[in-house]
Amino acid sequence: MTDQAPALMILVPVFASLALTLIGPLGHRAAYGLLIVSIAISLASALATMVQVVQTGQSVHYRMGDWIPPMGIELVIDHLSAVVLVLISACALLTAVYSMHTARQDNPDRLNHYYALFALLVAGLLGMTATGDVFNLYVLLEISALSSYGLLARGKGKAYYATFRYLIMGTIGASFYLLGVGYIYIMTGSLNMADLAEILSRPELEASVSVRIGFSLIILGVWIKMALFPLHAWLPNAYSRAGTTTACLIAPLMTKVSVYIMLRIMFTVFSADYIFQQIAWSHLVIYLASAAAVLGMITALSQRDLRKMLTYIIVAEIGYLTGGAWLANTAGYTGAVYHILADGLMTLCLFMAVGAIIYRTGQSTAAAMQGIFQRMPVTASVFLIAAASVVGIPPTCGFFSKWYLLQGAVQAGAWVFVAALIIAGLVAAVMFFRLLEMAFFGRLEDAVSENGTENPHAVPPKIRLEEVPLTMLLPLVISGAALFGLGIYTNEVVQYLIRWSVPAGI
Amino acid sequence: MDELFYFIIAKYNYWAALVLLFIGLFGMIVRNNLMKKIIGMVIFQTAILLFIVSIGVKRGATVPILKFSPDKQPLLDATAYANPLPHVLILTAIVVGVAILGVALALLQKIQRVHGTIEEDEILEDMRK
Amino acid sequence: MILDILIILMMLSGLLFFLATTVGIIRFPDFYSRVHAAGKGDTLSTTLFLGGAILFILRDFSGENLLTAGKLMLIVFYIFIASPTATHAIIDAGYEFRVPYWTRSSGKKGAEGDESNEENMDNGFYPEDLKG
Amino acid sequence: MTWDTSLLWQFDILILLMMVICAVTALALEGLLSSAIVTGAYSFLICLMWTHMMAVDVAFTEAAVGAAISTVLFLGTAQYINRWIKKERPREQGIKQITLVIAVICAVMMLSATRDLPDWADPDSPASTHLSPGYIEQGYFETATPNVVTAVLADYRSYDTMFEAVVVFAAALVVMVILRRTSHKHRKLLHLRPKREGRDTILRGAAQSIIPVMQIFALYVLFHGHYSPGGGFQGGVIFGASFILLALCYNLKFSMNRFREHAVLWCCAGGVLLYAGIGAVCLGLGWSFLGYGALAGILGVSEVMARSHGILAVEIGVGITVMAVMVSLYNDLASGGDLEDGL
Amino acid sequence: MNLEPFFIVMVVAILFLMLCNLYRVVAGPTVIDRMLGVNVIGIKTTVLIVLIGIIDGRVEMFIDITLAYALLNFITTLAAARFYQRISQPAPSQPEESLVAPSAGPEVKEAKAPEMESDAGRKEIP
Repeated sequence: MTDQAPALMILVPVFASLALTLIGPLGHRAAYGLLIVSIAISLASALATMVQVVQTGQSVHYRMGDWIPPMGIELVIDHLSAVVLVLISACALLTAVYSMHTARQDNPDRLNHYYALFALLVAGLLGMTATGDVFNLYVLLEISALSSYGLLARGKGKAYYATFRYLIMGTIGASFYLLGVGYIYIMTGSLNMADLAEILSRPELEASVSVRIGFSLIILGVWIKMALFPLHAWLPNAYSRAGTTTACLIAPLMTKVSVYIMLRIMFTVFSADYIFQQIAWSHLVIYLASAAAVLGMITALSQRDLRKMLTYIIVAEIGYLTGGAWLANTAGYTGAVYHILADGLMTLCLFMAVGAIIYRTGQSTAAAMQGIFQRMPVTASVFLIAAASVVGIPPTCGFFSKWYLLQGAVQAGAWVFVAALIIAGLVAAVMFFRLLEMAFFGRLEDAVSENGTENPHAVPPKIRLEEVPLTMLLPLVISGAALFGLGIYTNEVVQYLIRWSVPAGI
Repeated sequence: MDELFYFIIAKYNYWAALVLLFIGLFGMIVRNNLMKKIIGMVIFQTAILLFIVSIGVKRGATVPILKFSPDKQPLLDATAYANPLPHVLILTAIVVGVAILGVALALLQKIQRVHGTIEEDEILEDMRK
Repeated sequence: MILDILIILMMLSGLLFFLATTVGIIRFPDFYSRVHAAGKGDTLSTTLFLGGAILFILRDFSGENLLTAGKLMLIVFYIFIASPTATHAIIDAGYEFRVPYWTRSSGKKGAEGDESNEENMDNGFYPEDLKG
Repeated sequence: MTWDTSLLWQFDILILLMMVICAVTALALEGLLSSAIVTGAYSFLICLMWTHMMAVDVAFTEAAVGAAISTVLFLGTAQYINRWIKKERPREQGIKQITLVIAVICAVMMLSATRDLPDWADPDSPASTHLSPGYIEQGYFETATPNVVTAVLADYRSYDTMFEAVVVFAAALVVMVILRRTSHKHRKLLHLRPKREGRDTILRGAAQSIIPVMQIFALYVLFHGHYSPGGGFQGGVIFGASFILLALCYNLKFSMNRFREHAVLWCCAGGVLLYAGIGAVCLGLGWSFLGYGALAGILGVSEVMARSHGILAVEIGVGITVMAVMVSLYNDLASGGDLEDGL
Repeated sequence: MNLEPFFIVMVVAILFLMLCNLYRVVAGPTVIDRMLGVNVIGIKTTVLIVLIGIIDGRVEMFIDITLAYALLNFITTLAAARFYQRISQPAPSQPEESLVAPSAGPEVKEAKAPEMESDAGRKEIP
């Protein structure tokens, strides 16, 4: 069955979503179980594929409908996509387990349809990562976008307008992508990534303006989708109004997969040589990335709402990733790919922790953090780990990814990016220090006194453990542990997975 | 002059598609009314589809459905048929467009119910409250 | 040869009716007369055109062409049903909305000539909702 | 320098001119309903354009969608929104102007770069010489389907098409999740349709004569997709349109009695399930996903014919899904989500 | 006799008439006038597709599109007519604008309801 794993990974969630649509009468437990089982199968397939890729050292090809590639569509799973596939299915599985209580809370009705969209989104993301065909990527991009519109619109009262703006921006992004594919198709006549790479490397196309326009349009479309700095305005609004489960699913994955698409287009369809020698925009992009990192973090610092703060951290992290990818050297590329993993996990971890806090305290402002260490020690510790990872403190994986990025930036002589990385790290440190101070030392009375019922002579209230239910705590702890684990096994991850995917020419 | 005429005749399809594209983009970005944004989106998408379908045109070619000679043998001359691949892509893209249109209209109805308006600036004002 | 001339004649007369429809749609002063022009002229000229097409297809007679001609006749038949129905529905809506109709006296309210009259009707008389 | 006049560039330029007029009008008009209707005219023109570009399958889809679905969805939504844009022009925001300037620069650059693209209708362009001859020349021998578009759509690129069906399914689901209310406690926005028994006779008579033909035609389009333009999507839209017509001539309740709510949902998912299920059967038989050749053993035919039958089966799946989704979209959007009374 | 030039002339002539009809679509003045214009353009489209098919020489491939138009074209017109029949009824005692607005109240409450239920932990803060 291993040779069918690439197809199963994508199809099982599709089947699950069809079934979830129809099993409404069976109740939410059946839906929850079915969702978890299907995503677990996906994860198992992704892991099996990754093992196969690592063992053979070659990419796995799966021909849809048994057609030979340029004619038919094939799935190509190399080291890079194997890693991202495992990341997606693992994050989705953790979120699915986590969703037991929060999803019901956010969706008093139509929970099974919500879960069906959840499964479709996962299928779309996995499909985007696995495909080897540029048009197929567009279709899957739209599937994941459509299902995320549905998920985001289930958020709090005014989420509809935020979702609408996301829809408009998402459609512009996807349409630019499609137009870029059209330009490239005119000049090459092919849609298969490997075939395109072969044709585009011919000397007569290197100077072609149309190919260049096609490349720019695709990259622009992907940037809109991943909310790179000047194009990021839709993201914080859409994500911060979403329900907890939705935020935990979409925030870590959507933007990371877009970054993955950017890497795929840059280095698989085009080549490092073409991008860094022929087009030579990298300075401009690195400036954008630096601006994204610094301004994203500073805006995050100025937010009072926890969820909004985290969404601006995503904007900043996108800056790191884009910068790393455009540094044009091995360390930068390694840093970017490693940071996809690290950032996916730590964003998931942060959103889950904040979701847990919101679930217990019912509020999402920074004041909700008061005395969290006393009331919810496990959640708070995991939050601490994730914060350490965002700031970049050694045993966590965030440190290593930043280390690689810094190394790459120094090698490339991109001092702006070096400065941006350091400043952003410091700003993040300040921000989390403020929060954690509240969490450690903020007393529960402070929270009470805000309600105007302060009584200085009152006996300090008895501290109660108010941890969230086990289904929420377990994924939280696992993701926190994964941040440590990934940090400890950095060498292995880089050596067995990422180093293999470094493209030729950088 | 002849050169220019030839240039116009040979490229006008791309020009028209790009002009429509930017008209649609204008509607999506600049218009204040959300319904206008949706209409701009429809125009924008169709312009891209027009661009891609026009790739498939070949001079003197017929529809990409095989012709048969009287003795039931297919005539397999690739230059006699239009390129089928862009048609396939666009069929899929039209379907995607309808799907997005439906979702956008549903969101529009909800926005009207929640905010009482579909003008962007009024909605922003309402959200600030 | 005679068939060819017949085809040309049918299509030319079809074009003539299309022209009449167009003139009617552009120049008639009120909604009802415009619908009248469109409903009648278009149905007739479509029939003439498609009739010409049927004759053209049947010029070289074969089973396949007969099928195509049959489909074309079906099209003519359904345009004959659908087009007047649509016209009916649309005029019903206008009537229920009390769209004003043109009379000699309402025409005289404006300045001389049809044009200004039409303008007059355009700007003044229609309910706001219908202009949306 | 030779130009083949058989392509009728005058024709194209006229249509494109009209399309630009329509696009500008649709964006400029103050009434939203008018804009929606002008968009309908735009759809007719683009269908003509595609017919002239010999993209009959695409034109067919546009005909079905543009003539029956999009405008009806717009009109259904128009019941529940303000139908006028604000008279006073809002202050243009600075960021929008910057975006506009960037867009204009991009437009000029892209227009000037068209010199680099191959001439229109050039038979020697890379797009026409790389992959497509393969599809045209081998397609018939590998799938026994004369309509190359159907063969590519449902066999060579059937994985795409499956996700196309999933996209429409997702759209129905998303609209349901956003709009549909389970409780009926909300006051309806517009009052119920007045009793007009006598005056609807003409419409109902027309509908009674057209709807059966429409449904038979839809099935014909679906099953004849191998030999003529058409296929699952077009057939599904036409079939769905017949229910919309029913709802328009009678009322929503009437059409929902014919095609009930849960049946719509089952069909939405069932069509995709049929499609993906066939793929999974192939996978189970040891072939790749959607490798219809695997069905040869079950059906007792040659591999090529098995592919042909596989194409038909997945087209039926697409047709079922699309039909149900179009009905579902109409039901939700035209009734504002409460499924009480549509247009 | 080769009729192809004649058909080409017909096609271009019909297109010019269509351009004239577009005036009614663009200028209005009412929505149903525009609707009428669109309907007429639709019928001309039907004829044009058949003529293009004849010029191409494979009219049987184009007929289905025309049949689809013949069957579907009046759905849009019918929908617009229905729409106007609906809003032309005397509105019950309020202007039309406010017919839409009132539901904003319950809707917001509905959307906020889940938040209110989520206070399982909040009660326990002393």
